[in-house]
Amino acid sequence: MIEHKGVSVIGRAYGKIPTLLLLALIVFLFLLPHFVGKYVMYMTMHILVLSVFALGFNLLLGYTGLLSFGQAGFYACGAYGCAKMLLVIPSLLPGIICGVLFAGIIALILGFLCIRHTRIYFAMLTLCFGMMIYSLAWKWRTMTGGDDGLVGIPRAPLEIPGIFSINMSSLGNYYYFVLIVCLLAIILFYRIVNSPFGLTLQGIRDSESRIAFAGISVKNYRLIAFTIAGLYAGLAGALLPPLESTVTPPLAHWTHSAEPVLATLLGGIHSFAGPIAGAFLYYVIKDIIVRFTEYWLIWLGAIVVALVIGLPGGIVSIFEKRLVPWIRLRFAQGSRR
Amino acid sequence: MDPFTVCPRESSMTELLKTEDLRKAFGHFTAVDGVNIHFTTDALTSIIGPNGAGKTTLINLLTGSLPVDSGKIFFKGREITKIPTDERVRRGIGRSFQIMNIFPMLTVFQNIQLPVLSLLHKSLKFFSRLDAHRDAIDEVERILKEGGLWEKRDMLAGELSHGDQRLLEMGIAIASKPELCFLDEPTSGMNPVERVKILENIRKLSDEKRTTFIIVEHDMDVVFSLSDRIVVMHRGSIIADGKPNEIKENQNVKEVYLGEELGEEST
Amino acid sequence: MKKLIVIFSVCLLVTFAIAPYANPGPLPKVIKIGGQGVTSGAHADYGRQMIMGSTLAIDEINAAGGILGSKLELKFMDSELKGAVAVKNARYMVQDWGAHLLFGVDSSGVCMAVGPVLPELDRVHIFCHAATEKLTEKLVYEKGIKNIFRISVPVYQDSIIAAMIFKDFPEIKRWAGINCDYEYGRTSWSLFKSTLKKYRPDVEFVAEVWAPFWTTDFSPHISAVMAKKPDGIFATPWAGEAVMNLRQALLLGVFDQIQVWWQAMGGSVDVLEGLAREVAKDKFQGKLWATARYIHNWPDTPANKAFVEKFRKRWTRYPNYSAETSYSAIYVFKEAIEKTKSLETAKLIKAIEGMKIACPGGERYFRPEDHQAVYTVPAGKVIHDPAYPLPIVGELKVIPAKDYYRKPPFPPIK
Amino acid sequence: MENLAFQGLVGLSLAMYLWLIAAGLTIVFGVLGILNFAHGSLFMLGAYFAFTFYGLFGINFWLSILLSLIGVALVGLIMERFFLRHIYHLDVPYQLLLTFGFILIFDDAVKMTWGGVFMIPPMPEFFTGAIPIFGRPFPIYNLFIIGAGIGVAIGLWLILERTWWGRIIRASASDREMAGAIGVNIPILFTTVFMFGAALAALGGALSTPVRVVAPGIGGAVIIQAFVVTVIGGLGNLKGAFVGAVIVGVLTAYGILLFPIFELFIIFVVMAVVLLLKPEGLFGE
Repeated sequence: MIEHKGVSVIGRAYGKIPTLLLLALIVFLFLLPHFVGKYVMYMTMHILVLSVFALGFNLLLGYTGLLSFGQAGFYACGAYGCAKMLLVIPSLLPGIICGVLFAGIIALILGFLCIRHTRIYFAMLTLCFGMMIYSLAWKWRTMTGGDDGLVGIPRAPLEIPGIFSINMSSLGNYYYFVLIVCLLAIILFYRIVNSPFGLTLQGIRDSESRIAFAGISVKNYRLIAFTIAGLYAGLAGALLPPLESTVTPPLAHWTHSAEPVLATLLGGIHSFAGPIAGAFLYYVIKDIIVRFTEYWLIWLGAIVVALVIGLPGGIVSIFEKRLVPWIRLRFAQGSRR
Repeated sequence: MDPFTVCPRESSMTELLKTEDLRKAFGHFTAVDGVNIHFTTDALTSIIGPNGAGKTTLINLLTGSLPVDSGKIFFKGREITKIPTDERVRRGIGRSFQIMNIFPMLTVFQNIQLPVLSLLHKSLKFFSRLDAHRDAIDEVERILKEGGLWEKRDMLAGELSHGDQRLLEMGIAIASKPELCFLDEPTSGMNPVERVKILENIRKLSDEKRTTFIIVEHDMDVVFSLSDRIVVMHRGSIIADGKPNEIKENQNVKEVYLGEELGEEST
Repeated sequence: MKKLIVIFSVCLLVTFAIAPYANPGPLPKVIKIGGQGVTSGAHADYGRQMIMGSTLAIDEINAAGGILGSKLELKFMDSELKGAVAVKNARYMVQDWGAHLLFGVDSSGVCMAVGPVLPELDRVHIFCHAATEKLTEKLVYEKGIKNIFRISVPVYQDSIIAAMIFKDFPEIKRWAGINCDYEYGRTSWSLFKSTLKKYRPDVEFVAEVWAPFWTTDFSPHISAVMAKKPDGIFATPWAGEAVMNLRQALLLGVFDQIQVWWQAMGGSVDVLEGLAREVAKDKFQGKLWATARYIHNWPDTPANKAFVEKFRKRWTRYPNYSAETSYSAIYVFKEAIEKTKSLETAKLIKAIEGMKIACPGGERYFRPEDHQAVYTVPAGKVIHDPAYPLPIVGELKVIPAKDYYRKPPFPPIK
Repeated sequence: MENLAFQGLVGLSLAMYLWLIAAGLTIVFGVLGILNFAHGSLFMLGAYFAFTFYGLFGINFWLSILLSLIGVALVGLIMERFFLRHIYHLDVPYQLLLTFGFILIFDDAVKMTWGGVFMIPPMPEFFTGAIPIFGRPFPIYNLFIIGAGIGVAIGLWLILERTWWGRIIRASASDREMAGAIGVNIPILFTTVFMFGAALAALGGALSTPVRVVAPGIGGAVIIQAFVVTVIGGLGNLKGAFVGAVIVGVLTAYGILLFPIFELFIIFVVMAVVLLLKPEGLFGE
């Protein structure tokens, strides 16, 4: 009686196996530093960050039906906010929090303007605001350091004065911090999209006129979704400065806004894990291609085109259409024996 | 208080909605031309009229889907002319659409769950699981069983048959427990079987006196078998208003329908 | 959530596939050298010239038996002129591919992004092109990031030397600036202004416009400054943008109205090639001045002649400065390693600090305070010379490096 | 005063390039309903083709422009026929993503073919030189560009108003079903329109070669400007695109002259304001 509530048919087919796999995966991620080099750790961090970034983006695209092309703007807000704070107070938590809040506030303000439109106009408006933030980061040199950006940002210790303090200067420690923060963000996101609020957003995506007759004020819900997306972009951005120790304007450029779009559509916009899968693919594909050829763009482009034409549902849709039925079958048989 | 234990209304009729000289024009074409109408709790009303008579426009005005040019709308004595749709809905107005309007990518269950949660003021719960809200779930189950869609609860709404989608749409409409509910051609494109099914539903719900239905219909059989009161619109204004048998006799109506035998015309 | 699992179990495998194992020992069989520069877009030639220069040096060294018997291996990556990409490349080359030494990098933003990461990577990085003075003055001198060395001359070359030259042109009183809208352009312009003002209180700076990356049409910029009727124009856009800027200036008849045009990196080979036609027709009327971080026709020494010859034989092109700096960078590594007999970063740093080394471009001296290589590069007019297939920087004005390099303690630049 | 006027004139010539790009972009959007991210790359291809024919093979200037138009139109044919055609039913994001993929592909394709180094096409002799306007020399070539831009505008207007094909385009732009109903072969219409749009972009690219450099990546640089222009004028609105281009071009020029610091910024502010107050664009209905 319970299971049909909210959970998709496909979701139910898995049974216990996936939960175990999931745990295995998390354990694996935690053990990672012990058997791979720093570079893989570094890449994994970037994948995690992009996953969070793309998840937030997909709350707008996949769940609310709004294509934002300016998320990099909020990403940059997070990054610059965090960097600024770290340069003043070399302590990790204040930095991250400052970044996230800053991005959230900007998102709230701009969102108020953006949600007046939908579809292509919304995309254009967000693109526009993103580029404004970009040119601000580029031009407001006293604040942002121009194209040299903010330099020498410390990987400050994670501390609560008087209670504890963990040194983050080693990449390993910071890896664990990023991993835990991102996992929490992902779990939280899972709760959000499977909450009544998440369902309501999907209603807005499916039919604006109809949702109004459920007594829902479309604009307010869009604004909330936009702000949450901004917060997630901000979190992703805020995790960056301590890792790279630099933030530069290109973080806000539209080509960077294209990354979550790319990741999400590669992975699949109508499945929770889509953006995460996409983020992983995006980085691995790029990283592998770059090793073999100087002409990695054309390969990435070809893959993108091929996927859009051949697999609009995104990679994850393969798993839904092929793998899951198969698992379900095997699982059913197994249980009968 | 629990919104589902609706105290049965006292049978004496009370006025729900009334309009004053309502007007709406699209360019030069006047769709609704000074309509004064009122709906009461004791009657299942049908609005009929040839195509382009302004029936759907009228509903759009009353539900706030369209802004009025001039005139006033009162619901339960308070003016609602200017307030947005979602607020009107919260005050007790609901509708179904002429063109199918459901949540195609959600399951049937979720289609109903959505308005129910909203009614329970739970739509802004961010972190709680959907199945944590038993009250909503039981209500959805009740509605789906009434509507005869329970078996199909896990299908995607978009994959339902046309008839089932109509049923679902009505389900959504009544899920938010409107006191006044407009049904815009609820039986259009249905086969006779489905049609009977949905009409039974409407009649039943109407008799339970929880909801007062206003139906826009082309099918005269439906109209005359179902309605307590019939309103005839033509060129944006009301030309007749009364009990079915009165309407049958009404001269203007006959003219409007070019002397067609009423009751045989169906679209 | 469920799909997530399947995805990640796949990524688990792949992650193993690309798992790296790199651990630099004292002196391995193969010494891995990682380089990066922009090899795509309008500035691609600079990266390519880096590849040519370093490859040439490495092949020479390997042919001569390598460094203390161990061969050199090069990996070169595209920085795309993006800091984030450059940092990722550096991490990849050190932590995955296992580079022992790093060199290259063009454009200020990129070097400022890579510099701070070096201590964590624990590698020496010789910068071959990036021009912002902050790299050496801030990161090395102030913040004490010792892993950074720069073998190419910074913005001093683009700005101060220009001021030193044009202070002797009494009739040029009105200067206008067409500059890149990023740190390189801004610092060059302000250094030029402050220095020139010191010698010539009478000059005035009548107009300044800023052109961002990817400016495709400079006409508005040019006409904006020409509106103020300047005698001289100071321009910093480089590579393809420099060529565009100058061609559009020609169209607008700028060279009939001004007396000099300073094109900071105009001595760069790709720019000279791009202007060949116009110079041949003397469109610039001998008013176009330029310099570079090395010019192939100076110094007039056997060493330089030999280098240019070798380079042309190998690549059928003239070496650009990024080629010479990369070439020399490899030899700096060689000398340092031979001195320390190890690849330990700390030792290498000690070895390079204060090193004097003879390069094609003349002798370089690495200042211990800011790790900046001090060497002289002249400036001159862009002219047609029958001896060369492409225009050269001729009628050279040679000013000793010590006279125009900024010295520690570095006074702040407004 | 003269200076302001002169600057305006320079801005106008700048605007004409924008117009040529935006025209194709907006027509394609109007008819096919696709916002072609790769439109800037078609501009780039046009430049490369023109450069190859004129600069390398030494073909007559006008002929090489024509050839480059044809060449790019063929590229457009392939794009539409084999790729875009499959995604008309998909949402905006997919269309943007697909065409974005093409930006990447084209950028590397030209890099493979012509090398990553920028190219400098020669300037045809008869265009060198300038004539005095407002007491300052103004390049003949820029005058030619302004003329060409206006010429194209008039030409387009004639095509749309006077020709059968033009009428069909307008019909299907306003109502696709209706167009299909009156027996228009939609697939062929789409293909031809897309090729036409591509050719317009190519014209812009080809005409830019004598004064600019040809390098990979220009596509991505110009497309955003083109977006701004088309949005200001109203997506799918040709007249709007022209006015939008003039606004952006002239504004850029004055921005550089008057407040150099905000140049980048202004354009986007204008765009945002238009989007907020009149999302359908200055000329959209």
